[in-house]
Amino acid sequence: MSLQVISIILGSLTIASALMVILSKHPVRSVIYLVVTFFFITSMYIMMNAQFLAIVNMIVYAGAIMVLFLFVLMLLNLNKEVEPVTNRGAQISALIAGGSLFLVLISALKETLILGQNYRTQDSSIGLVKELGNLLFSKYIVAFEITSILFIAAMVGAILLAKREKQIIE
Amino acid sequence: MQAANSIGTSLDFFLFVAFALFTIGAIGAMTRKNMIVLLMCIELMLNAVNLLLVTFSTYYGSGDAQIFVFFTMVVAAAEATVGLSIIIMAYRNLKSIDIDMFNQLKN
Amino acid sequence: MAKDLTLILILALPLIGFVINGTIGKKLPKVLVGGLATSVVFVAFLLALTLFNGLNGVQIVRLFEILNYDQITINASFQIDALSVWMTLIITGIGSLIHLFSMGYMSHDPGYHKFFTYLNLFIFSMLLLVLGSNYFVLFFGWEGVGMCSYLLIGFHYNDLQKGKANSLAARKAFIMNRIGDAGLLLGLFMLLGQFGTLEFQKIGTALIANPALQGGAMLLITLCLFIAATGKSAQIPLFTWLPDAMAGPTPVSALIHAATMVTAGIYLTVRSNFLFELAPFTKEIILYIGLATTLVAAFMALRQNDIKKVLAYSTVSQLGLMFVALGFGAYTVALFHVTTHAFFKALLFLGSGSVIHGMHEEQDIRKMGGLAKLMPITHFTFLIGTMAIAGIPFLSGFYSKDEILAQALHHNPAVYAILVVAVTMTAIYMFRLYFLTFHGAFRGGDALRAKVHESGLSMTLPIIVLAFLSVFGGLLNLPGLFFHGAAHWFDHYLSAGTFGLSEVHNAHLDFNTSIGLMIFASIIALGVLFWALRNYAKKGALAKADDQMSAWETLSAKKLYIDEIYDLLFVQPLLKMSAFISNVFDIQILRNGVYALANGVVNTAAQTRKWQNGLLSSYLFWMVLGIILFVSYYILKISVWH
Amino acid sequence: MALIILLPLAFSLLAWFLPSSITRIVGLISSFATLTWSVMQLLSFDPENTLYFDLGLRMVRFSMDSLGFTMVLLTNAVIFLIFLANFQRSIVHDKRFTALTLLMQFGLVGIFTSNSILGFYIFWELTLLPVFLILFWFGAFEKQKALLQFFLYTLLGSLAMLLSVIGLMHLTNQQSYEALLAADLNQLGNTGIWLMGGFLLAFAIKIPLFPFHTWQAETYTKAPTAGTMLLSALMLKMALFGLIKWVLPIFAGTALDFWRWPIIVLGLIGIIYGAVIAIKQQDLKTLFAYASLSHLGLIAAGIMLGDNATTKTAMLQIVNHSIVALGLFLAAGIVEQRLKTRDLSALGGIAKIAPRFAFWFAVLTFISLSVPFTAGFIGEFFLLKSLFSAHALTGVLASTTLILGAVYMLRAYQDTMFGPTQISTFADLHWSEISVFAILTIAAIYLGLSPQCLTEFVGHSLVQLKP
Repeated sequence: MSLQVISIILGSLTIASALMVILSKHPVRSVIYLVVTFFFITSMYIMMNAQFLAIVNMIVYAGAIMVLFLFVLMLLNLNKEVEPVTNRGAQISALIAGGSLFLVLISALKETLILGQNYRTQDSSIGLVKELGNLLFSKYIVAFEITSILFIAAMVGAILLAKREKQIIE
Repeated sequence: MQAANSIGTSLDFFLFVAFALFTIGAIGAMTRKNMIVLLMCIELMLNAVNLLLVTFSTYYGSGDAQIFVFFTMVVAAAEATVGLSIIIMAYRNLKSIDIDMFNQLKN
Repeated sequence: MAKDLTLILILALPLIGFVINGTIGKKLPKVLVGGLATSVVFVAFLLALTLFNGLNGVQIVRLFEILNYDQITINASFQIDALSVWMTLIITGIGSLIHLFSMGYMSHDPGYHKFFTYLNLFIFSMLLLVLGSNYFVLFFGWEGVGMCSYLLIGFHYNDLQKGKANSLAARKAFIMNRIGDAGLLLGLFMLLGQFGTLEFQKIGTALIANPALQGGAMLLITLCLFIAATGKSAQIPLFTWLPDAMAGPTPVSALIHAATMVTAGIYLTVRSNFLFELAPFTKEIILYIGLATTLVAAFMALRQNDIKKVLAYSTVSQLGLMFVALGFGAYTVALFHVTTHAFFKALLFLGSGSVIHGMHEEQDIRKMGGLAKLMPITHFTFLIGTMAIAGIPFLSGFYSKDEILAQALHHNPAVYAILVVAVTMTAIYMFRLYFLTFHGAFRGGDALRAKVHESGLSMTLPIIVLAFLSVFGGLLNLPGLFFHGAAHWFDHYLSAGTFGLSEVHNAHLDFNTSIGLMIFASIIALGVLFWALRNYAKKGALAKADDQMSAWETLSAKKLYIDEIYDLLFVQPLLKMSAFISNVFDIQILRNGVYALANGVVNTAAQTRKWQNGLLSSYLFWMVLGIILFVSYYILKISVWH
Repeated sequence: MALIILLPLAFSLLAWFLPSSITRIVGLISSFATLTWSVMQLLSFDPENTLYFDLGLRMVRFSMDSLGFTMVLLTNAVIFLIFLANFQRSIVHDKRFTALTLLMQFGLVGIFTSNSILGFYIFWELTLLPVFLILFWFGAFEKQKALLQFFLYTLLGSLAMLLSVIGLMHLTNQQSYEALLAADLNQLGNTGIWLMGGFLLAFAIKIPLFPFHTWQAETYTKAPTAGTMLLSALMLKMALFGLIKWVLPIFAGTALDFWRWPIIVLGLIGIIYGAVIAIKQQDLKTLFAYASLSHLGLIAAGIMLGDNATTKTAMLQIVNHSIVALGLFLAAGIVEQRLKTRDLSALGGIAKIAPRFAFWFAVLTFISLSVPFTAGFIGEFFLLKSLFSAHALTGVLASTTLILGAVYMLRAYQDTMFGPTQISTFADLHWSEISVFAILTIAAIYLGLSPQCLTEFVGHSLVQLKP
């Protein structure tokens, strides 16, 4: 019972903070709210006993990526009100589109087979670090190694892109 | 199981939250013009999908989906770094981060 | 010498002349070029004489197979019989005389070697035409002579004043001939369809074996062949090219457009006599077309002022006369007239050539007169030619014409009456031509008069030979009332040695009618002679200027406006249609239609391109819309499935 | 035998890497080498047996029969003549032209020797590339509209053919020539008709047949002379070859019966339509283009009759048309090169200044008029005969080509060469041009006197069509 209440509260808070991400005018606030949203999502992972992902989400997403965002915002000195304005028509059409998307997704949900399944009845050991580690380093080892190449590429790309043009010429 | 009981304890609640997050992300991406916020909205949508994957992973009792989420995060991290550096570049050239300024490929 | 070898030599000699003159003729001296061209034709004539001597029956010489087509074998094979040898004799005999004449006539022409090249090629094609043992070889030669005719009519295409007109005349001749050729082609297709062969003899024997074939098919075939004949032999409606063809050098007019090529249509009809005999309706048509042609052309000749034009219309008229004979089924009579006509018309043309040469390219008889003293040989021979064609008794034309008139009287007195009119007109315009040219005072001015001279030996010699032939040519086929033993030699010769002709018998009138006819014809000819003598020579009546003519004279001088009518009826509509189709249909509708399609695609692309507006939010919007549609589709699918 | 295909490709690559200064010699020598090689092969070739060979490709095999060999010889000869004819023009100093023309030769030889329908299609498309580039680089396409039209047209045809090729391979599960011949397509019913329609559309555009011809005149006029020669003397023949070798034997039966008369009627319309339009054209090349439409309509109609005797004479006429097209477009090119115009009203009197050109142009004019002693005389006679026996009216209408052909060809010739002249200088023929004209004339006369050698040779590989 208490879990049910907790999950409802968590869910509403997640949605609320996500809404704040897109509603707040100031980009820095958006980032903060996004970090909050990620916290809530992490807690949901914990509820489903996906411990490894919860930790990764916490560290990588909320910690590293979001800080990167903040960093860039600071770097560009955008923390004042230079936010471009959107016109009303686009907002309304986006709202309608988003709303109908939501409705469609919900109606799709009605057809899913897992309706009413309790997550606690499931085997809860799969989200543990050990289990995932086994899987990662056996079945997905190639993909895992390739991610490192992706990271190098991303790193090189980021450096190259962010460098000033003068420096490229030199 | 009772419907009242199911809210919150059943897996489809997480699905509901994931859909909501995805929709919010999509609306944000459509309405906001700030490129950084746009990128954030995309991150939000990615996270919604991650949540969905974890939910199904729990349901099926298989870890593969969680591995996939892990890879998604990897890609998201890479994407964020590259995306942000592109934004920096763009800002340097155009002195703006309005996404609608970046339509010069049109012609 | 074996006959087939002789035949091959006859064919090969002009070809050799053609090749040598065509390749290295430019570098050879003129005498050699002309001499070679003349001698090959002359040797061919001598060889043809040996063939003529040893003629017995029909002999086929097969050279090689041209094409084996769907069980139909087309051979390059040749036929030696009375008809083909006779035509060969005419072609090579008169041909060599005219070659000789040309050596003098063309001596100042820069295209001397070219001229003889073409002439030899013409002789070769013409020999193919008459010697072929099947319609294919005939068609080969038929087209070949058309081509040579084109080349020779337009020979002086570079002439400053007349170059354009010359080449236009050549084109007209070629196209009109092509219309006839198309007819011949269709006729041959039908023959192939009916008999599966084009060999004259095989078709003939098949017809004898199976007389049921007559009727509709024969009618169509013979009509097509006759269309071909009208094209080549200048009959109504395809006759207007022949007067224009006088643009060519005079020896060409003599050889091609009087003596040989234009008689190809008659040759074709005689050769196909077994077909025409089965199609009486076609013979009727031939008769009336020939009749109309002879009358119309004779009328047009009355008021022509160009010496060659008069002769040209006279040729058309005489050809019409031959077709009248063919229409009566009197093939040998027609061929007899072909022969005598070849003599005297070649003579007349060469005579006029001599006059033109002496007058320094002046052709208008209004500028001539009194040439009798200046050019005595030309004058004398021309007089013989004129008398021969006018039918003065005991010259060659008298006999051949008389035969045709006799046939007409026998079959249809009305035709006879019309022919008498035509013959009278012939005598009138010929004597008018003669007297205006050779008698009276010289009208070309003193400067020209001083330059007028008699032609050299190479030109006068052929004329003299032809004059002899014109006088005595009639002896070939004397009517029954003279020299009974030798009478109708030509009839017998041809009938015996030509396929199909032995079946056909000419009508023979009884003695009194024959002699009556002859006397009547003589009276007409002599009457006209004396009238013309009085009118043109004594009274000095001149050709009038254009604006003083009476209505009928204008009509004659303007050739009944036939050219203009054809222009209005056929040429202009074709040109208009061409312009219309090309500008309106092809460009406006088809090409622009394609462009419109292309523009439609481009416009659609331009419209769709606007969706690609470069705004990320709109892309997202469409993406979301896509997701919605996608998911709803699956939802609907599942719920329907449930 | 494989060298016959590979030589042009090798020479084409070679031409890219050799310097431009010697490229015209390279083109001439390499095309001559290929020609010589194919003639040498001909000596040891048995026309009654098909020769199979492959280049190690699994999907595309090759075979050489007498029909294909004729076309290969024609191709090699024409390519050589094109190099020779353009020997003193600027275009041959560009190595792109040399390489592309040789590549074109490679594609054409591939088409004529391919033993699989897929190979036929691939090479068909391959030939498009060099032609497009030649037209694009060397043509006078002001707005590229004509080029675009040509390209869209051919691509549309190619698309239709691709669909048909896929359909054919899918439905019969075969792709080699022999297997496709053995396959019974009658049971496909309407599908067979559609499949054949796809091929026919592609061919009708390339030949071109009546309503699909609008690209032709424009492309011909805008293309460089060498490009026009390639197009008219070779490109069009691909389609006729495809008709003879592939489409007719494979689709004989219901599909052929369905399409026969529509195509013959289109051909007939083309004969008269092209000839009538040609009468009033002012541009020499346009005039010849429409004349070509007229001539090819006759050939296509004859081929569609589908009996081997006619097809043999159609082959004769195909070769003859190549001769005529090469000669006439060369003449038009000579006029254009010397005087910078092709407008008949601006021309005239050339004969006086350039007698040799006048002579050879006249000879070619007569060859195109199918006078006796030329191949066209025999070819036209028998094609018309076949059409006449198939249906009398067809023959009668087609025979008008005899008359109308004389009208427009003589007009073209006389307006160019005769009459008053405004032209003061006109360089007479170069030795290379004379030799081209002479070779063409000799070929036409040789075939005119003994057409048997060609028709018999081709006849060996023509299959009896299924009823």
